[in-house]
Amino acid sequence: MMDLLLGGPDRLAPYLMLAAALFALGVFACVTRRNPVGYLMGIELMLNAANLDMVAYGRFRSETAAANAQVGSLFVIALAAAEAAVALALVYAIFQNLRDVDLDKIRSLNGEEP
Amino acid sequence: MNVATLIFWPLVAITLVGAAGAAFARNLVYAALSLGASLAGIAGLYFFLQAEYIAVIQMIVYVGGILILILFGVMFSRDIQGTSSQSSWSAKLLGGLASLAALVSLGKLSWTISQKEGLGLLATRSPTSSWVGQISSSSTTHLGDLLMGPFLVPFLVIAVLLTVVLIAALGLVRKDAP
Amino acid sequence: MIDATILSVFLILPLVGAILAWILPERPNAQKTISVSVSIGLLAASILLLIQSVLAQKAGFLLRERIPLLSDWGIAWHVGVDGLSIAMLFLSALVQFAASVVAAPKERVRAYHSLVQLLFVGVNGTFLALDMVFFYTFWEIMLIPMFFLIAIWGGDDRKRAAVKFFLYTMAGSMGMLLVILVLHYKIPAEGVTVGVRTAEVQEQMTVERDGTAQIYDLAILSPDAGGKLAPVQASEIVKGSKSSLSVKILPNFDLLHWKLLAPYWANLRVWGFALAPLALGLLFIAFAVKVPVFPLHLWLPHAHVQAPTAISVVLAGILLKLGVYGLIRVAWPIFPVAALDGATMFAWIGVISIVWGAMAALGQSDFKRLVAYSSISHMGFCVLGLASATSQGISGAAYQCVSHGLSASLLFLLVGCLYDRAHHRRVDGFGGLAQIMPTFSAFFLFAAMVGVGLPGLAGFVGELSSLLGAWSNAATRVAGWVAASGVVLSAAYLLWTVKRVLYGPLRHSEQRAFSDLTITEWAALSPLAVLSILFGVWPGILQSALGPVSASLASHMAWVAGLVRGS
Amino acid sequence: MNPILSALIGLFLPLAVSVFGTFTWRKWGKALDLLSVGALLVGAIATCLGAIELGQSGASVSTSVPWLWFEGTGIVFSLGIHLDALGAMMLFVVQALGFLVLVFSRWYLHDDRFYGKFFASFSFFVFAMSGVVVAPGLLQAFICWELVGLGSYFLIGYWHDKPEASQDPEYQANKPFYATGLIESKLSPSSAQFKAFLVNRIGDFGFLSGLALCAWVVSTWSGFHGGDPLSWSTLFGAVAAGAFGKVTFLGFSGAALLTLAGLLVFLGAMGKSAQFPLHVWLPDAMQGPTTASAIIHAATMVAAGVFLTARIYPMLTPEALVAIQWVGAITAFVAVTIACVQWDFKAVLAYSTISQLGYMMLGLGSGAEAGGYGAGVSHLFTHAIFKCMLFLGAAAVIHALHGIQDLNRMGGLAKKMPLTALATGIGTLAILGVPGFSAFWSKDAILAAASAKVSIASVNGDCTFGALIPWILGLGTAGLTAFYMSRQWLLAFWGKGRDAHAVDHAHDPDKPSVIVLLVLALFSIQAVWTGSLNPASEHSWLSGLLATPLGGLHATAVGLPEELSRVIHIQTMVATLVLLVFGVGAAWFLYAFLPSQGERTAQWLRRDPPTNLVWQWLANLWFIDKAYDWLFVEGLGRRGGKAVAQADLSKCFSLDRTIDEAAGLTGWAGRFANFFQSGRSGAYAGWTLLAVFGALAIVLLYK
Repeated sequence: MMDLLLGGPDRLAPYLMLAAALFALGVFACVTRRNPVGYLMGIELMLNAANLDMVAYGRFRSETAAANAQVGSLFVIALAAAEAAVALALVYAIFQNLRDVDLDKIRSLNGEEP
Repeated sequence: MNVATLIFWPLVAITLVGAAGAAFARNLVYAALSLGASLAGIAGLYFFLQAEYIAVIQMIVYVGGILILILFGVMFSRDIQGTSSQSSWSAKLLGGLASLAALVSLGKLSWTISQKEGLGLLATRSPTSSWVGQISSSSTTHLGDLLMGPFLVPFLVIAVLLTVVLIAALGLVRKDAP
Repeated sequence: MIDATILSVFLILPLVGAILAWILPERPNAQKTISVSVSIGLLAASILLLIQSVLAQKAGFLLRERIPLLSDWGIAWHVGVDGLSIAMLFLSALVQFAASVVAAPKERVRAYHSLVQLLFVGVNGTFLALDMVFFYTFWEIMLIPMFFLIAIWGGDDRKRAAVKFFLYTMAGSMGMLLVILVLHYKIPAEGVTVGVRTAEVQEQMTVERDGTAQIYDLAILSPDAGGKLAPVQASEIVKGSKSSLSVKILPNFDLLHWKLLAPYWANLRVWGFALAPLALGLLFIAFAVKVPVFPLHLWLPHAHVQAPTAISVVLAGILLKLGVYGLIRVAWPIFPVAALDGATMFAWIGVISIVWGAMAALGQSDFKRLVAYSSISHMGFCVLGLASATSQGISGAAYQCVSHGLSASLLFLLVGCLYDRAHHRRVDGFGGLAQIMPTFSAFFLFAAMVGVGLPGLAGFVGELSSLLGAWSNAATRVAGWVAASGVVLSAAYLLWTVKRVLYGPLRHSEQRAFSDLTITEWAALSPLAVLSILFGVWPGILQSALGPVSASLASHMAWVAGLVRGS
Repeated sequence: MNPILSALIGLFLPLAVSVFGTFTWRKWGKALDLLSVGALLVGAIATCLGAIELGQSGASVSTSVPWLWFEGTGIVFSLGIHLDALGAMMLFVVQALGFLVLVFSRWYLHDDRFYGKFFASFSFFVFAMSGVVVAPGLLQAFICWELVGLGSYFLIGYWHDKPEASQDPEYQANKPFYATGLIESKLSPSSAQFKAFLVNRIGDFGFLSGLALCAWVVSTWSGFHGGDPLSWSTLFGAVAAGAFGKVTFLGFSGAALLTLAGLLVFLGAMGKSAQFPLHVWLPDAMQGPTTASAIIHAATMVAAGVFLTARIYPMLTPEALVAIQWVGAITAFVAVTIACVQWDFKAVLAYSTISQLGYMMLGLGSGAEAGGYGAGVSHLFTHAIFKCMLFLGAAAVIHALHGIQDLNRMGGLAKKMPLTALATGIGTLAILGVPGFSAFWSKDAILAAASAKVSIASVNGDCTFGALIPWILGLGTAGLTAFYMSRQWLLAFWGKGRDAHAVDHAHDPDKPSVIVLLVLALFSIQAVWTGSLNPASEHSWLSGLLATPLGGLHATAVGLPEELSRVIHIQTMVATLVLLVFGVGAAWFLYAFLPSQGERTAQWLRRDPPTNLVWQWLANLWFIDKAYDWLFVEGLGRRGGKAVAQADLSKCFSLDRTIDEAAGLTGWAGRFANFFQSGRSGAYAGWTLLAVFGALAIVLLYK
């Protein structure tokens, strides 16, 4: 049935739909997680969704587009790695200072004492 | 229903379920592990898209690197079980609304675009079962040419960025860091 | 001899002054020197322009510069000066000089002087701008320094006064922004072709290299042999062989192009409503808040009472004039028919301001408040003159701006002198000062007489011209008659104040120790006084600059009205 | 000498002196007097030569420079000089009287603390008045008119540091029992100058409106081809061509509009010339130095109104003239009744001035064809001279008595200061209209004109009883004038000194001042003016002069047969002589024959309620000043001002509340926005993403 609705691996639709779902899940994780690591996971999900979209579009457009899309997604992966490293370093720094990493309790910018 | 399809749909399911686990699981370790499954699923899908190099990189960097980092990060949490740091209903409502909006909008967008697939908006060439699973070496070579050619400067910038980020991360976690 | 680059001096000089005042170490004399030097520089530049303008005696722009910036949006850096804006720039520089010379606050001197300079960037920019985007921007730029100047260095209730000032002016200018946007989007993308007045072409025409004529950087078109619109040679216009001239205007924000579009606006409807009266109403409110006219004046006394002396001088001396300038430059040219239709209403608004302001001034016991209400009363004459839309009335309004700038600055400076000595502003807290401060008293009587509109001083010319204008238009004649009673009322409150403060026996013996005017006070007051006499005895100087512009506007309005009503 | 040049000298020499004096009087006050006297002497000689040059030919010279113009309208207002016989004569009188008064002032003010200031202000005043006289059009007349007001402001407020009488302990201690309603019990010089300026401004409201009305009508007239619409020739040309018939204002058109215009300008004249009901400033203006009063109330400020009315004569319609005549008659009568009960030496003269000005207006209002124009203008000149002298005489008396102005404390001064008594006596005889003195000629001409107007009306068959009233009021005024002027002279100079301490040390002024008095006394004699003893002589010097400005206006009625005219003159003469005898007789009986008038008045007041009532009514100045105080000063000024000021501040009226609400709205918006800014980074991300994707979803779904 899914085949009928979305086609199969040789159609664009399933990739895009999957990416949309991944993105939505990433959004949910981002908003609800109180732990920065959970937050990070949401972001990773969204990045992956974008990457999947990009590569899929490229493949269904042309050979050149496919190659360019892959280069782009390569860069995104590299950036994601960097971002993860910095995020983890931040988590560590916060942990060192506050002995906890609950995002809901870190509200100094809102004028509240931690 | 051919072999490709038989592999394809379970991969999609793994990806989706893994992502759902990452988003919903109360226990952070479970969440991280299911995220790994999801990332691996995506790597599998890259094979279908003839992006073998990306697939491999995805496995190495994401599943092998970032996921480990995340697992390290989980260890800083006091409440790995997620029993006491339950997010409030308002946050859940907000998250639900936002993700619903994202799903609806992106889904609608994806639907529209994939319907226009045959209208010349995108190339109609599609991966056929004949080449699924075959590793095309030309793709990787071509990628290398691109990275060393037109994309050289961004490539170098990314390299520099990674270096800077690593140093910065080291700086952040120093003992006497602020 | 001079080209349009001199115009940027009016923006760059105060801007540089502001930066210098900020970066130099906090030392009152250093900052004051900067302020005074900047104002002297501006004064020199504006006098140079004024001389040019008086000699030229023409309605056209003396200097004009148009550099397209965002062509897609029709935004251009368009600045220019004609007699009117030159007179205003001159007044602005003069007021800046007076305000810089008198005592400034002792604390946070750097910020104070920077903000004052910044304020004048906005003021001068508004007088220069011919593109509505920049006009609006400069208009709003003025607000911010003024807000802080009142809110930081003001009296006890300064915050409230500043907020009030800000909200009133801001609420007014929202309407202006709306009108600007609506007008912009109401010009169809393919452009509008409108006819232009022959006299305006003759006043404003520029000749391109290939000999074709332009007006405000638009090619002047006329039907050629085949009946198609084609650019016209300037020589043909001079000969008068082409009768029907027109221009094609694309969507933009250009004030002068919008003026040419006046017949187009007059017939435009939006959602079934005629656009022009609504838009003119919004513009009138935006400018009337600044003038200020009767129901929108309530911020003014409050702001004046709270502001420090120099800021009161700036407020009364130049900021109020921006309202009238906006009406003359923006509202009236773009919507002449609506302005003429509403002439009676506008005139009565002016008259009510005159009478109400004067009556309120009669009942004041606070010196600054009294002078503030007198400003409302005097500025009513400007609105009256403008409402008449005659050459006399418009030039009277402009003239009244200058003369009131002089008289109000004088009065506020003098009240400031008193406040510095007595540390209060109650009118009944003084009496018999003529015995101990003769020079002060002479200046005070002089300033009051300028305000009273004594012939031979500047105040008379503006009032007379406004009244003559009002009498010349059937719609405003009765209002003009009632407005003449302003001469009685102004004499009543000003000379009553003079009597109470200066004459009679010395009421408070501790005031015997008051010193007469100091050198700096002299320096601030005497240029204003000299010019009050000069512009009163020999109005031809200013009238040479203001008259042609006013006459051109009056005939523009009459022409558009004829065109629209005739069709 | 070229008349234009002479006028320029007469204008700008005093102006230069006053500008110079303004800055230097503190230092060089003692030298300033000679400078200003010299300037006015030069001015007087120059304008005299100019007047002779211009002669009685009826020619006029004028020159002007553009002053204010309006592009696109063709209107170019000009300032300049316009001299005809009337203007030249007036200019000379102004300059000459100015010179004489200044000479006198050198003695009168010699030890004053503001000595130099007087000469600076005075010179300015003379300049301004000369400007009115030589005005080539209505606008310059108005400009200089206002400057005259400014000059009077300076002169009246000369002793600006004096307290209000009500707050002056010294005055309160010596206040006589009859001080009620006396001007000096009310105002200080600074209040008086304010009052004078303000009342004049009410008149100027009319003048300015009339000026604007004329400018409008003339500039829309088809015969107007650019230039000054308010110059006499253009204005009168437009009037003659019926420009006022083509336009409508408030339903007025044609003659009615012209009447309106004329009366509006006349309102200005009413202010300056202290006509009822704007006469209230003049008595208070006595707070200035007496020599200043001498020039203000003789030849200059108050004369300006009459002069202006004479100038705009061609645009005054018969209806306007009727109004002017009534105003003049009422003014003359009201003032003369008040003058009868004044005990202040200067107050008597002040009300006498008002009353005489009323006479002039009565004359002018009688119309040219009844001979009123010539009569009014003649009286302007003769009155200027003798009233100037009377004021200078008053100055001499007040100076001699060290500031005492109370008639009750005078008496017997004739022995102490005989020359002053002589000069003042001549002046009194002149104002009484005794044959042989100047007012006999000019005042009788006015009464004759008023009578002739009635006769003309009855010849034309439209005589009403009402038309008789101005004439009757004029006759009554003549009789009462005889009473109060002789009363004043008798009280001051006759009999024995009632305040021996003050009177004993009195003496005549110094020689130059006495000469001034005597010169002026000489000009109070009729023959000097008319050149013959016969007052009805048609070919006198002055009547010839007056014939010129408007082309053939005579001091005698031209609208009547000559015999009738003569009968009217003789009737008037006889009537006024009878009234004169009664008036002087009554004054002599009451104030010279019967002794001790102070106590007697007090007894009267106690004994006789009706007399008391009349006395109170007159002593309170017909309650006009009180009504003004109540209505305008207290009511409109203080209370109205306070009420408006409070209304302006009150919350219910102002937009303040709206502003506050707007501020509250902002606060609410802030709290609303605060809800989104919880400080939870997740929430921030959530709202941002919800906004972005929500918007995207809406766009995509509903496109």
